[in-house]
Amino acid sequence: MSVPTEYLLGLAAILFGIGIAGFLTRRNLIVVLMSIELMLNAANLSLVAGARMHSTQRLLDGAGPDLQGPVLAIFVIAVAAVEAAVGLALIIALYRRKQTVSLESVSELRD
Amino acid sequence: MESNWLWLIPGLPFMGSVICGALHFLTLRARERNPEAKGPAALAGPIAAGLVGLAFVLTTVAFSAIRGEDRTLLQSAPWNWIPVDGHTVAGVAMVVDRLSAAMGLVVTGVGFLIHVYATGYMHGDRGYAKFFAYLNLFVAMMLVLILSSSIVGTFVGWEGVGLCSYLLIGFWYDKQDGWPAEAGQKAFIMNRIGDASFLLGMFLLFKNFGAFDYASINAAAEATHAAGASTGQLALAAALLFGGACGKSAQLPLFTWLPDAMAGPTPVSALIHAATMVTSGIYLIIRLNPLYALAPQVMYGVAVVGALTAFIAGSSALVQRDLKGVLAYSTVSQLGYMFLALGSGAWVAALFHVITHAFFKALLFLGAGSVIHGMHEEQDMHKMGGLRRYMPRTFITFLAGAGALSGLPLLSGFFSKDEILGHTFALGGTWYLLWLVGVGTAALTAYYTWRMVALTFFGPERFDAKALHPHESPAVMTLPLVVLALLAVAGGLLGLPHIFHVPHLLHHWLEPVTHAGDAIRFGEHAPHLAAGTEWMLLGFGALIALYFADRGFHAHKSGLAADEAFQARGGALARTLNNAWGIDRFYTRGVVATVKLAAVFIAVVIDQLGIDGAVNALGRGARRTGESLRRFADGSIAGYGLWMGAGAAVLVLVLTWMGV
Amino acid sequence: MTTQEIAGLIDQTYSPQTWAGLAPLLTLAGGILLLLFVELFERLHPLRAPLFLASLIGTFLAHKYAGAVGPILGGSYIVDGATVAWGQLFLASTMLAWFFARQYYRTSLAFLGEHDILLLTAPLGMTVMAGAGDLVTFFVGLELLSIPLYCLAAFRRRRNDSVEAGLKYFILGAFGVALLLYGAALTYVGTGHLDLAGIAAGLEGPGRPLAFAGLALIAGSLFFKLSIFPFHLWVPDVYQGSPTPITVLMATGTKAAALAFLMRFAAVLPGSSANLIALLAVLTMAAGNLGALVQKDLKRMLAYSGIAHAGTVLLAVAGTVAAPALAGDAIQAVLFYMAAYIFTAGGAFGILAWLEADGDLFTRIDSLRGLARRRPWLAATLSLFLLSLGGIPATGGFLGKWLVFSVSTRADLITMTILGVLLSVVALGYYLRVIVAMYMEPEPAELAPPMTERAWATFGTSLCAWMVLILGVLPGWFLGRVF
Amino acid sequence: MLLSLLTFLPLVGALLVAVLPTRGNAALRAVTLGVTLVVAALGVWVFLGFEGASAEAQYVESHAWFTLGNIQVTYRLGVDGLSILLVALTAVLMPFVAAASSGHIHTRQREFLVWLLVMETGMMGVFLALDVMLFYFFWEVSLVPLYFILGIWGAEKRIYATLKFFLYTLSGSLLMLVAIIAAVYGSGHSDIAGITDWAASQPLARTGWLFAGFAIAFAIKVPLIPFHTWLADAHTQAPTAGSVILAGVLLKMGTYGLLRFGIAMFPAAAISAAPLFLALGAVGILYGAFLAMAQTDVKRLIACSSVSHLGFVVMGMFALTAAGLRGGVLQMINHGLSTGLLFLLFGAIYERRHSRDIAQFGGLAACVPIFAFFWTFSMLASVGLPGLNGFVGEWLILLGTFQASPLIAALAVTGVIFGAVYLLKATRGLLFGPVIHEENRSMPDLRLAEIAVVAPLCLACLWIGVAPGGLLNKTTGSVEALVQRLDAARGTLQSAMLDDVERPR
Repeated sequence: MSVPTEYLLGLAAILFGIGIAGFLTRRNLIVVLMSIELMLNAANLSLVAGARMHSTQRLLDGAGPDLQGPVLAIFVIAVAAVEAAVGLALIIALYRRKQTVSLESVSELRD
Repeated sequence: MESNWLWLIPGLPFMGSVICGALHFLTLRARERNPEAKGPAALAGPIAAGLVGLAFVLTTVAFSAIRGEDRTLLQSAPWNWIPVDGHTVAGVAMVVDRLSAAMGLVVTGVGFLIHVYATGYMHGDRGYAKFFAYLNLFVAMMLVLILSSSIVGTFVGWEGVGLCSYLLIGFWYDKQDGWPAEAGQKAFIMNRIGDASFLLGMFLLFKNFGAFDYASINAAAEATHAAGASTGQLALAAALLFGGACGKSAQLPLFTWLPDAMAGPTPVSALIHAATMVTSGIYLIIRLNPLYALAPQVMYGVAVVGALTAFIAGSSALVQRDLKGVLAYSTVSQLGYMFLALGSGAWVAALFHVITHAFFKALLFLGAGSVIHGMHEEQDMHKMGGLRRYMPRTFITFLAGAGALSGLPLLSGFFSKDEILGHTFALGGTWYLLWLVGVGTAALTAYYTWRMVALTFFGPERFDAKALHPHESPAVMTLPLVVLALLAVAGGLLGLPHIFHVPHLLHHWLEPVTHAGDAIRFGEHAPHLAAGTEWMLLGFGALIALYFADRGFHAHKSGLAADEAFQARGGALARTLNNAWGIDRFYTRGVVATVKLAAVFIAVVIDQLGIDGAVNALGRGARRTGESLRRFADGSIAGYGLWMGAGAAVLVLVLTWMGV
Repeated sequence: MTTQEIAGLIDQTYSPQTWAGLAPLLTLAGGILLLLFVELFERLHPLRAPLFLASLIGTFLAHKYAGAVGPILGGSYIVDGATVAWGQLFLASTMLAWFFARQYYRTSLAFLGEHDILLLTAPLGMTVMAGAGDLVTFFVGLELLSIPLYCLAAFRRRRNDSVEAGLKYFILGAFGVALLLYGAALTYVGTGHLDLAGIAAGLEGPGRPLAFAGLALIAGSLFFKLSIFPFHLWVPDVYQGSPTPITVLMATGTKAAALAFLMRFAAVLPGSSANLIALLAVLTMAAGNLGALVQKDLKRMLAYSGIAHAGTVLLAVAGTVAAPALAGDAIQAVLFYMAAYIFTAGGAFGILAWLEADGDLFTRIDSLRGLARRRPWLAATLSLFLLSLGGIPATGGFLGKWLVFSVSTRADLITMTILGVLLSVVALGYYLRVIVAMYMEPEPAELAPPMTERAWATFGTSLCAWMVLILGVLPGWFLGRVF
Repeated sequence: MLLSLLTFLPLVGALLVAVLPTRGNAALRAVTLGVTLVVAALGVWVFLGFEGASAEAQYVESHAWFTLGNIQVTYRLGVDGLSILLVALTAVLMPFVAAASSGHIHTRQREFLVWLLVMETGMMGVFLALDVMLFYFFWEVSLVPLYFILGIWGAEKRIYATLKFFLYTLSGSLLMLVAIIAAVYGSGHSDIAGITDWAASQPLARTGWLFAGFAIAFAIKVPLIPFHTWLADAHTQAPTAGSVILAGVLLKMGTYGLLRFGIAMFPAAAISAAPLFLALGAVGILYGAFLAMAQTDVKRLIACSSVSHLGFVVMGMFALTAAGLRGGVLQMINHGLSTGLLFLLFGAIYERRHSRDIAQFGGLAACVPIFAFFWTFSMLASVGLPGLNGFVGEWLILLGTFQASPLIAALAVTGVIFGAVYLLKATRGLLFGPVIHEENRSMPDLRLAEIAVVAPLCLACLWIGVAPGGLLNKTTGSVEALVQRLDAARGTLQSAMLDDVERPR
């Protein structure tokens, strides 16, 4: 008895929504970064759920499992780490100059 | 056979113009070095007069060449001027036929006399050579107008004389706060109004007949008559061309420029604004007589305009104080007579009056010029009086001119005017009314002419003789007066009434030109007056002239009392006459002011605020939108993210909807 | 699957063709590794520049001689004519950035090695994006490009503006990536495919709405990179704050890379979305042009103008979506447009980098006053670039505009084309204002300091100028070469 | 080769002037004058050798340029009856502009001469190109030099004027670009003849839009009301040389375009649109005249007179009769000469007094008689006095218009009156009346160099006025061919209309 795909997708959507909400409302850069990670994970969850769904059909057809989704998910996990590294480095650079990690502090460049 | 030497007739004065122009600039150069230097300007007068004289001789030669019955015209090779399209060329050739020869003689002859006179009159003027350059150019253009084989060529001359008129009226452009320049401008523009109408008439003729040359047009008009085809468009063309004539010949409603044109030097007034240019409208209509004959309604209109102009201008002449002003209104009035004649179908009478008028009016103007010259540029008759003692030769010749103008019996004006009125009377019906106007005008003419004579030459001296020293003009000015006086007296011989049982010379001469028009207009039965009626009319005319001449002379010979009394008690009538029936005022206050207002309205409200405002508003609008967009680029990451999110959401919604 | 089959698949996958197709990528990667190695030894540092150039030239030759070998690696990487052409354009963009960078960083020369390495990674990512046949490859390419760019944007890390630019770019970029991935996931769920061909086929299935939602998110993230309204707001800030040579790269290369994939991606978009895309194109042009109109800083103004150009070129995308038969012409148009834009905007930003080296204030339009008297050739060259940006003939910008508008016209997007055309009048409004400052206004009272000669920058800008002229007058040279 | 020389020799000259290593300006001026004179000689050579009876393009040069898909874009130059006069005018006018510029361009002469020569290339190219793509190239390129000339050497509001000029014309040009694209890809041809042939077979619904796209660009350039407001500012602010080029040649690009790309390319659409253009032309004549009447700035007045004169040109062309077309073509030249002369002459005065306000003058006839002579002469040429050039053109135009629409002609003919009003008013204000301002008294008269510039142009006015056949006959072949094509199109239109009527609903 497995969880229905729709549930997984729904959960992912909720995660994505939380991510977006956090991204748009939070004022701390670190939290913003975390929100983005949340969105990435929502994508990952959907990918994996989708892969399961499609694989079921394919396995019934006698073909191999569908690996496209999981492959992308793995790439995402890897790249997310890199992004986090770069992001933190940038935040540190910011902190060095301004002693703050607030989002408002990066709005000097404007019209 | 082509007679290319005919080109010389306008060509000589044109050359003269170029030469005199060059002399003018040479003189200017000489003056640059030494302000008092004379330079070669003095040569201009004799050269100019000589060349016009030469043109007169050539015209006479041409004239005598077409005297016979076998050959009534000479024609030069055409100048292929404007190729209209691949096939048609609007060309011009010089033609001397019975009509243009007569006009040409008047123009060159009177022109020559006036040139001679002007060498004296303009003596010492700083623009002496320039004056003759303009005057010669005028004669050249007038000859082009007359001698052209085509209506296009006539238009060249038509506008050319207008230009010379403009330049010559404004000759003393720096005098009197630039009034001469204004007057010149007015003349040019009023003429242009007529010219615009002329152009349309020309185009309409071309549209109907596919030709510009008079021979074809007249032939086509005859053919139209013969075929009994519709003449509506042709009548319109005739009316439009008459509009042109109204401008050039100072008829209602376009006559107001002529009185102002007196701002020019007096020889100009004599030559252009009395003897020649202003009669070109009459010339044009005679030239196109078959066309006009096709349109009796237009001819009636011509007659009405002529009669009204004659009366209005004649009455205005009654109250003028300016010597030249009287003559100017009188000219307008006499031109009205000529149009009355044309309208009545009396082509010959019209030309007859053109010729006699050229003689006596040129004489009067030159005489007036002599008076003004002798009075040191004084033109106000109220400041003259008793001048017959100071300038006797001028006085005598002036009397001859005045007599002719007022139609005193047996002088030239008497016969020509009588012929016109006789023709009008003969048509009967409503034409009696026009005849009556004509007779009334004759009375006015006699009155104002002799008022003028009285105020100028008789009565007490109303100036300081010691300070002013009025003097007789030199011989070079009085000699032309004498010649013209002789012509003014004897000019009537050209067209004695047939009741005198002598041949009407002019009628006979013009027969080849006018028979087509006569045939179309009246057919076989031209209206004819019984000999008794004609005698009666003749006597009546003489009586009127004599009586009113007497009244005019005696009322004014003792001074200004009559004038002052009229001004004091005349009331509305005096005001109306002083303002020449308010037509000029209507133009300046009504038309000119409206146009000016419209121009300012268009330039400021419509153009600057409206159209350009819209253009600039576009630019400003773009800028303002840009400014207002700036607040979205507020530098905030969350804000940018929100826009991104919203954009993505819209995309998702729209695409999902498409997917469903 | 039998062993034999697997072996066959491996043979097929790693055939000489594959290696040929990958040759440019491998050359670049090799160059990066060598540069990293050189960086280890101080004595080898003089080799940085030759090595960098050698990598670019090698890659260029690899592109040229390997040619279009078709889909490789099971269709996840497509080496067609477009990929080759794009790859060469990315190299040009990178080279320009590098030329200008040579003399831009006066105070941080010590880090130029890192800079070069990061810079050389960018075309690698771009080329992968351009050739991507599926979303996985595209994602990898995108990150290969983005991550070095985040760093490069913040490269002058002692300056507030540079750090802010890096952070802004990073955070919004990451958001964009998140949209992309979630979109990819939805598409995948809806169609069962991440490869474009598969997605196109799968769109007819029951998961169509979900897939369309996914495609919309992917499009959104592409629009972000391409700076399409309303995803464009980051552009002026980031361009302004970044070191100008990096701005060159972002303005030209990154945009081109996003566009390159968008052209492939357009094939899966429904024809009915063409009007929406065209509308976005026009809105982008409006936002870019109107925004640029009120800028006082040249760098920012050029950033906004870049947005407008993205809008223009998006019209061609809309054209190909509306009329797939025009795909070939559309890709030609977009390639030419971007080729011209790379050299034009590259040159213009390059001159800015040159001016900026004399002080930050020098990017203000005011400070350009009287430049024509001080540096006539520089002013003339900048004018040429500005006119090319404005699409005046005899410059490359004109034919680019012609080709793009011709696609949209033929796709019957006439109304949007006319609107776009009229908006490009606004563009001339601000380009000309710069020329006004340089030529028609008096020099500022306080005399500007003399500008030093900069050999690399001179070379870079002259190269751009010549290319702009050649593309403008003899476009056959480029058109014939690419297709 | 001849036409390429005509087009690109000035560009070569410009490069030469740009790099010539000399400090003084005399050498630069000499080079410029030399180049323009050579081009003028070539232009006259082409003019004399041109066979007017033929409708074919002559001196054709054709090379492949590049391909767009399967469309071959060609570098194709040639001259026919519609363009020959303008080519000759451009070639002949430029040496005078170059010579006159030394009088009023005192700063940055090298740049000025460069732009002048580039300008000449642009204008020549526009008139000679027989490929729309090539045409469009030159069309827009020619904007740039004038933008600089106006912006650098103009009067106080020069930047506003130059931006307005550039942007306004550009917006029209870009709309034309869309039309060109549609025409090129629709027909698969980029050469004018190919598109023309294609257009003949297209329905009016399509050619109408294409025509509109072209027409709006040209209407702005001409300028036709209501697109004329850029002109007054540009003319007023431009240095004399700029005004002369603008009036002399640049505006003719608009009327020429209307002729070649409006009427000749889309005859059926032109026939349908003719009433509109006739009316715009006629209203423009009057509107321009009224505008001019209200001006106190002399240069602005002349500029407004251009609006009026070009109204004549457009009206004549859209009469679509042989006379009107010929008149239109000729009047382009006439306007170039006479308005150019007025600008040159007033430029000389402006240089002495630095005022454009008419109230600052008066009585100049006494102070500077030579100027007065030339001014009056040019004014009369502009007014359309018979015997001078303006008359021939106006007369033909009015005649042609009358054949097409007597009512419009009647409206337009009043322009003859109002034209006299404003020009006479200006002349009165400048030359006549007493001298009010003492500084005018000491004003030097035209120098020999200035006379050498204006006198030949005046002679040209006279020559055209007396013997216009020399020019008009060059247009015969092309105009007749055009009229025939118009007749054919008219026939097709009528039968199409009959079809519509007869077809049961």
